[in-house]
Amino acid sequence: MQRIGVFVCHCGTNIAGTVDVKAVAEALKSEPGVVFSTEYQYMCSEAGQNIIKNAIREHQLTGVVICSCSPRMHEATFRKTASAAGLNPYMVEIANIREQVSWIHKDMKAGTEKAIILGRAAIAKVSLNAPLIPGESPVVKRALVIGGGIAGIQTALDIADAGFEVDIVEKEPTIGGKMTQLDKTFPTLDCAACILTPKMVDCAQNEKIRIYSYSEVSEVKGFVGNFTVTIKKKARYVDELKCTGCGECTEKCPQKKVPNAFNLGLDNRRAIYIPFAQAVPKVATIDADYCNMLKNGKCGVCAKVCGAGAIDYKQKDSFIEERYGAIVVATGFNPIKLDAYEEYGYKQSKDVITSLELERLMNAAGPNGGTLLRPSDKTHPHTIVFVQCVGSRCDDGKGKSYCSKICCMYTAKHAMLIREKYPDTEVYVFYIDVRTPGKNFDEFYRRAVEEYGVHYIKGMVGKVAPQPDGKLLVQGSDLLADEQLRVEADLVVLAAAIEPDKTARSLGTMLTASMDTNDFFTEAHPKLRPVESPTAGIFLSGVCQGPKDIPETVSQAGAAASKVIGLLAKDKLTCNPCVAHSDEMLCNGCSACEKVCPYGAITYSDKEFRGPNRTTLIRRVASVNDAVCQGCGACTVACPSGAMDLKGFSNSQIMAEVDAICK
Amino acid sequence: MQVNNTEFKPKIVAFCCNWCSYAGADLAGTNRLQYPADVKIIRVPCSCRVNPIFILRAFQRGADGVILCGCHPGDCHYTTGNYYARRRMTLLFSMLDYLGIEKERTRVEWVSAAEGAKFAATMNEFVQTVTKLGRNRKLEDLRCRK
Amino acid sequence: MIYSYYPGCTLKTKAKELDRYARRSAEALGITLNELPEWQCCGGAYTTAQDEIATKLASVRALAAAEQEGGELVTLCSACHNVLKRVNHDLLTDGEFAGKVNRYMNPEQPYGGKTKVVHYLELLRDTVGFDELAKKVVKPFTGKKIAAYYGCLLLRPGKVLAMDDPENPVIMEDFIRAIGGDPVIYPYRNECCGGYVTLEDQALAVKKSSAVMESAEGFGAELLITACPLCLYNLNKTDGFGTEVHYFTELLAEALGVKD
Amino acid sequence: MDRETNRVREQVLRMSGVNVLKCMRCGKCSGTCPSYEEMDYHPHEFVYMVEKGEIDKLMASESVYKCLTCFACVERCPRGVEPAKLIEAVRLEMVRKQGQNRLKPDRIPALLDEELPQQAIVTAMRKYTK
Repeated sequence: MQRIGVFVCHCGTNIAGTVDVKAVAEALKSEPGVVFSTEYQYMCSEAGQNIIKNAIREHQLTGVVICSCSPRMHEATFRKTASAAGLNPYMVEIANIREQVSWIHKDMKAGTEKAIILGRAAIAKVSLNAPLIPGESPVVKRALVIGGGIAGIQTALDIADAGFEVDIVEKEPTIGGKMTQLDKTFPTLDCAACILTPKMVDCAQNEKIRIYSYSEVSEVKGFVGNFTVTIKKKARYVDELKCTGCGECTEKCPQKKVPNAFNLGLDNRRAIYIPFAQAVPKVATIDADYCNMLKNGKCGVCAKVCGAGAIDYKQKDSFIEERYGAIVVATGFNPIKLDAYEEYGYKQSKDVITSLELERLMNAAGPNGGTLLRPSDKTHPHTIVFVQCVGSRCDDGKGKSYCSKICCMYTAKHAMLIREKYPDTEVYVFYIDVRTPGKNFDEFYRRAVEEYGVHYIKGMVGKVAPQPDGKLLVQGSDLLADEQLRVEADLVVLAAAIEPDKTARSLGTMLTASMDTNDFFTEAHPKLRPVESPTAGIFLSGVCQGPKDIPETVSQAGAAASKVIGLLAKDKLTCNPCVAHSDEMLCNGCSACEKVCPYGAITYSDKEFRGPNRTTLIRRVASVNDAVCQGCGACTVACPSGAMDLKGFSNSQIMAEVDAICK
Repeated sequence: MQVNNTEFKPKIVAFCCNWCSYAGADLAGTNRLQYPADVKIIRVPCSCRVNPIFILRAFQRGADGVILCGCHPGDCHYTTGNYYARRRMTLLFSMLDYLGIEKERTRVEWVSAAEGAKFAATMNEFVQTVTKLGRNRKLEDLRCRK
Repeated sequence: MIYSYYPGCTLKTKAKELDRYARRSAEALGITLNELPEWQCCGGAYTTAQDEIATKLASVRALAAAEQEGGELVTLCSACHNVLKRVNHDLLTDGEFAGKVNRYMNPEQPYGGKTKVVHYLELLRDTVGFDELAKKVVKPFTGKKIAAYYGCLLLRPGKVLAMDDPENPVIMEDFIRAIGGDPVIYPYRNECCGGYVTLEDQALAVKKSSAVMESAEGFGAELLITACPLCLYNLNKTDGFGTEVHYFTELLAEALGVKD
Repeated sequence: MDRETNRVREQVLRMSGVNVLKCMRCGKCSGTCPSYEEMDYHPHEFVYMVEKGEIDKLMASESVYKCLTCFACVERCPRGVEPAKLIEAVRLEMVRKQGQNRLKPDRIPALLDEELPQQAIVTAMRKYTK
């Protein structure tokens, strides 16, 4: 028989105002097993906790029931109290008589009655509690960062800085991500390459960082502190260790007509290529879709010119298995395809481009060497129209419902840069709202209007009509003037919505990390845990969690790194002891529990049992991995024989509560 | 409010998952949203922890209505628990209905941690519905009655 | 291949050529068009008001009749096509509307939107195939710069008509290529000609149609084709443009050598 | 909003099936409208004024008869608001009133010419009369 102590809290007048706490303490005194019952003004205060501690010692209590606020508030507090007095912390149960009684019922009599019933239920439950000892699992002191854009780079650098090893997996041949394609960055207009490439080099030179470029995550197993990840290194047909990045092959390759993905197809590259001069690692890659040697065995020029002998046409995809304690997702974004918005004529005219394409056109390392020329006839555009919110804020079944967040600012940047470099160019921006919530952001936008004379027009463009003379007739609303405006433009720039990278969905499934309907990863708490996934050990960095600009991405990347460091700094993780447990004597090995377990925590093994007449029986029985089980209880219901039960929320405990409530 | 002693007060058992619905109930409390004292909440880690046997037991012991609250589909802390709960309860409720426990006495409701108002409104409505149906006499074990 | 065919009122009066050439060409392509025995005028315009039932009944009758005769109904006039396809879509997707219609008409067999409404162009694309059509051309329009004028009724609303990309369609351009011509792509091919407003305010229609003509000519069109009698009328009312406007079926018949 | 205005507003909203609250005031409908210059009230104003209940002004204006029902605004609206359906509902609310048929049959002969297709007449009758 348990020796139970009951402690009723007044919570000032919060509880005592509508619950007769003395009556509650008195009524619960006569419950079976209760040897002590009292009330006090604030049980959570030091004095209150001392009352509990003293009672545990004095009355040799084996169970404690506290009638107070929600267990979500102070369960941890009271468990510590019990522990300090030498009682197993899991011998504490809480009856929630504040959120569930005093705050929602005005009637003292009804409130007191309900508080007594809830107290009884807690007593009934604690009578069946058993001391629980949480298990521990070791932490592998290495982190994985998936995605090598600015988010992944920053996270990796910060983790490495704290002394932990970290691997970056990047699907492209180089790290750097979208930021490498940008020209200047708002709101300070420093050049993207100037601030990014040193960080890329830092990554390459840091002893703690390993970069798996041109690689993808293909399988994830395990759990927080102990993930096993399979990384697929795609065949690049070049030996990374031998290639010096001299670039000889990329100049001699005869296949010259390959659309240059780095410049978004605005110019061509060779079939063997290094994406850009500052690539990390600076290693060539063969594009198998275009290489004549790989396609039909006729060429081999790159192998001939390579002094290092790095070319390997027979290279195959290879797989590496690594163990990690934490995983950071930093998979980033892409602009959406504009097929559904042909009223803007993106496919119908070469001079209708996306903002990212404009970045390349303006970049000194871009297809025009930094001179802004129209793609169609390579002439200088004199009138440029920017269209905002193309595919953002849509509810038309074609676009995205969210605001892409970065477009207002980069468009102000583009407009400003163009006006500065080419003062003879007129720039129009059609906008619905200009959204600039960021440090020095609105000032930046105002400068575009006031100092650079960019024409901001409140209204949306309805149609872009290419004219026979090569101009683009832009027809749109000027809502403030209440007129339909027509602008003859030379170049139209569309601010395409951004969406999570296509790889995110399958990765989310592999990591069992939840995602929203737009394929953004969801955070554990939208305000208080913004860089953690609800799945333990998975952290989020950058746009994979939601649209962000560079400053925000970098701060989130740092935050994700600090959470990872906090995890890796621990030698062992304490497991939740309220996990499932199988009674081997009852288990019939049917596998029903294994099928419903979302964590793969249940395994089967053949075990020897004593049979009748000194025989030995071999039976297949389930066992639960305490470190992997999260304690949801799905298996306990699926189990037909009743072998599976959940510690802390056992069948008998819950039924005892039901009985107490229905009494 | 004068409590009329002859008035029927139903016994309602509410199973709430720890992550969403129990937090939603807490929020209802924090916002002082009133609902009848007839509702008593049992905390479970996940809606999928609720064994149909618990519900049968509740009716047997004299409960007049049982409600199961979990996270919204897709929001389960354990990813898929609420889907199991939904499937199990659909089967159980139709069986209970067959046994003569009216469908209105049983319910599954998704309440998120942010939906204190929904929790209170759901409970108010559920209590009202069950009160109208009156005492559960079909499954109640008479030996359990005082 | 046998299809039910809904010509519509205009094709029986002012746009006889549209109808005649379509029938001859179909015959040459091995397609039998069976005119529905008792069709009524579709009304020319689909009424979007949700409480309108009566104005849609003529279309329902035609659709229901076609269901009895094989389930595919070929249309030609853009307006008829628009009305029939949208009414059919309502019947298929809006159970309340379908219920009201069936209660009102009380037919032997309730009609629920099963008939497939097919435009003549879709027939050419999906059943005959433009590659096959090209093989049957005996008098190709080689080198002829032909501009397609879609107008609005053939394409919009895109989600219901679902014939082509409403902002950048290709079906008529592919047709032009099939009969040997050079399609002219110009931005106003899916902008409105002014439509029925011409009855009241011809100036407005002329203004809209002139913009279409100017754009097409600017891109070098030597000939315009359309599927809509009203578009043809409005385009012909413009002044100062030399480009002729024809029904696409006329060119089809000519290319197939069955015009006369 | 007085009761009569509210009744008309509710009627127009029900008839059109349009949710005016979805509008984000981007003006794409008016940027795209081919009849823009002929209208006093433009597609985006229809949406906003129906929301505010100023339907009498819309009904009294010529704008309701200038819509070509070309559906460009419906096709291009980023919020799926469908202004053309709203304009049609306002027009029907007008012409359904006693004696408010826009197009009287005796007026038609004067409007005809040799080539005018039937389609134009039947469509206009649909649009302008009850």
